[in-house]
Amino acid sequence: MSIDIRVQSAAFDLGAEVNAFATAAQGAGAVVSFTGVVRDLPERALAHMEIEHYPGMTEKALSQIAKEAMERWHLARVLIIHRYGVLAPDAQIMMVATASPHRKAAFESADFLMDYLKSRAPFWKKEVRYDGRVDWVDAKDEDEAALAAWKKR
Amino acid sequence: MSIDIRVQSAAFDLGAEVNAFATAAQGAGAVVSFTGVVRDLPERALAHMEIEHYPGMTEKALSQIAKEAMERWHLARVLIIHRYGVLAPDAQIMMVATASPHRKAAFESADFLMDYLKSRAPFWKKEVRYDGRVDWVDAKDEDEAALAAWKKR
Amino acid sequence: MVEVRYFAWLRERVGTDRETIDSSASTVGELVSDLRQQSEAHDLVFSDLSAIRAAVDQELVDMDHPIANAREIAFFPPMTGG
Amino acid sequence: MVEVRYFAWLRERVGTDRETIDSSASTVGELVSDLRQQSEAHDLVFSDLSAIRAAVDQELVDMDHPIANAREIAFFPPMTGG
Repeated sequence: MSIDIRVQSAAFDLGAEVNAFATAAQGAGAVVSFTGVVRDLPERALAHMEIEHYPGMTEKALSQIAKEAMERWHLARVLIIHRYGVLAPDAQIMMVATASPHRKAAFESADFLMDYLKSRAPFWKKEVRYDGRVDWVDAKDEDEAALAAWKKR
Repeated sequence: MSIDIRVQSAAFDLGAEVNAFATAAQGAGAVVSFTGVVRDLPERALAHMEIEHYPGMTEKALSQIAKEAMERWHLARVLIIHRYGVLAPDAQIMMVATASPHRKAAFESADFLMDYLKSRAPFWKKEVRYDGRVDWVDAKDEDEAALAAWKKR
Repeated sequence: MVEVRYFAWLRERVGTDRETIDSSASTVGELVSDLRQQSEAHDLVFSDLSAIRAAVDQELVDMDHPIANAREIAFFPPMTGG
Repeated sequence: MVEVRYFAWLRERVGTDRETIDSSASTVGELVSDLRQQSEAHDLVFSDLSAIRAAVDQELVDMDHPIANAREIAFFPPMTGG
């Protein structure tokens, strides 16, 4: 299948995934990948991040987002990997990859997938600090705005 | 140095490069990569592609493009690898990678690097077919248009 | 009977990740009104609906969405994936 | 004396990748006029300047760019990298 969705607690090997994706997408010409990494807080205060998700709905939402991208652009292949559970600073949280005959389609669709999954896939991030403070990460207005921009196009 | 430019005839290992780049860019949060692959011609007619370049000027042009991206966006790191010489169908021609604290900056700057190097880095592609026909690849009007769009922003 | 699920800070503040409640609500919004009667914690959690998202059978929906024969209704804050 | 370099189909049609010519041209455009006198192949190659790009000392320039003390002037078609 040309859509590959994985929701997992385990780490993934970004390089191995990108290589496998590019190989599977042969003939596509343009391959774009995006990777999101856990950023530390100021003064190295972050002990870890916890990502909660909604099993079942997560996979459905990511599949819908990927299908929408494939309808909207001429794509050979889409990959989304998203982790949940406890993640340390610098851990890779997620990745998307797109392959297309056209570079603009590969870029735009990867950007689109990110905007959609940020605000429409059921994941919630919590920051746990060394000092014991715990904060749920707030959704950003700019993320909703980015999403709205795709609807206008 | 946070700008890494390589012009080479040898193949590169995309996955290993993406992994090394993401590791070196730790703290950046968002990593985008683009890879360009040699596409076959209809009816599997392409024997190989030949890429000619202008040694010296190529490295200068790519460095300038990377510096411009770093001035324009908040980037932690930029990588450009571009091959020259004989490349078979499905071979990876080049890659760019960008790392930023912000995902939009990582996407836009990678897109920008591609648009600039397509039309401003001294590479020329030639298609050699199995039937002996040889064609220099024509520059596309859309590539110049994509470049002009960045100047307007 | 309706199966209700909570995620993230809603789960923490309601104090459970799921509960089954007796409700004849016909929309998500009506169900919210019923839920607010359950406890002070429930009432507080649902006091600002702009901070709450709902899913019916794992599809994101608006508050006026019918719940008809839904198997599972979930409430959670705006998502923060990626 | 000016060192001139050619790339891609310009190189193939001129028949060499570099040559040194005696020219007192003060701009790239004037140098092109001198080059067109060199041979029929040269004349043909430079007949449509819209299809030609120029670099002076490895910097992309316009046809009216001065060549002053340039070490190397290159001509080539629009680039097709990436």
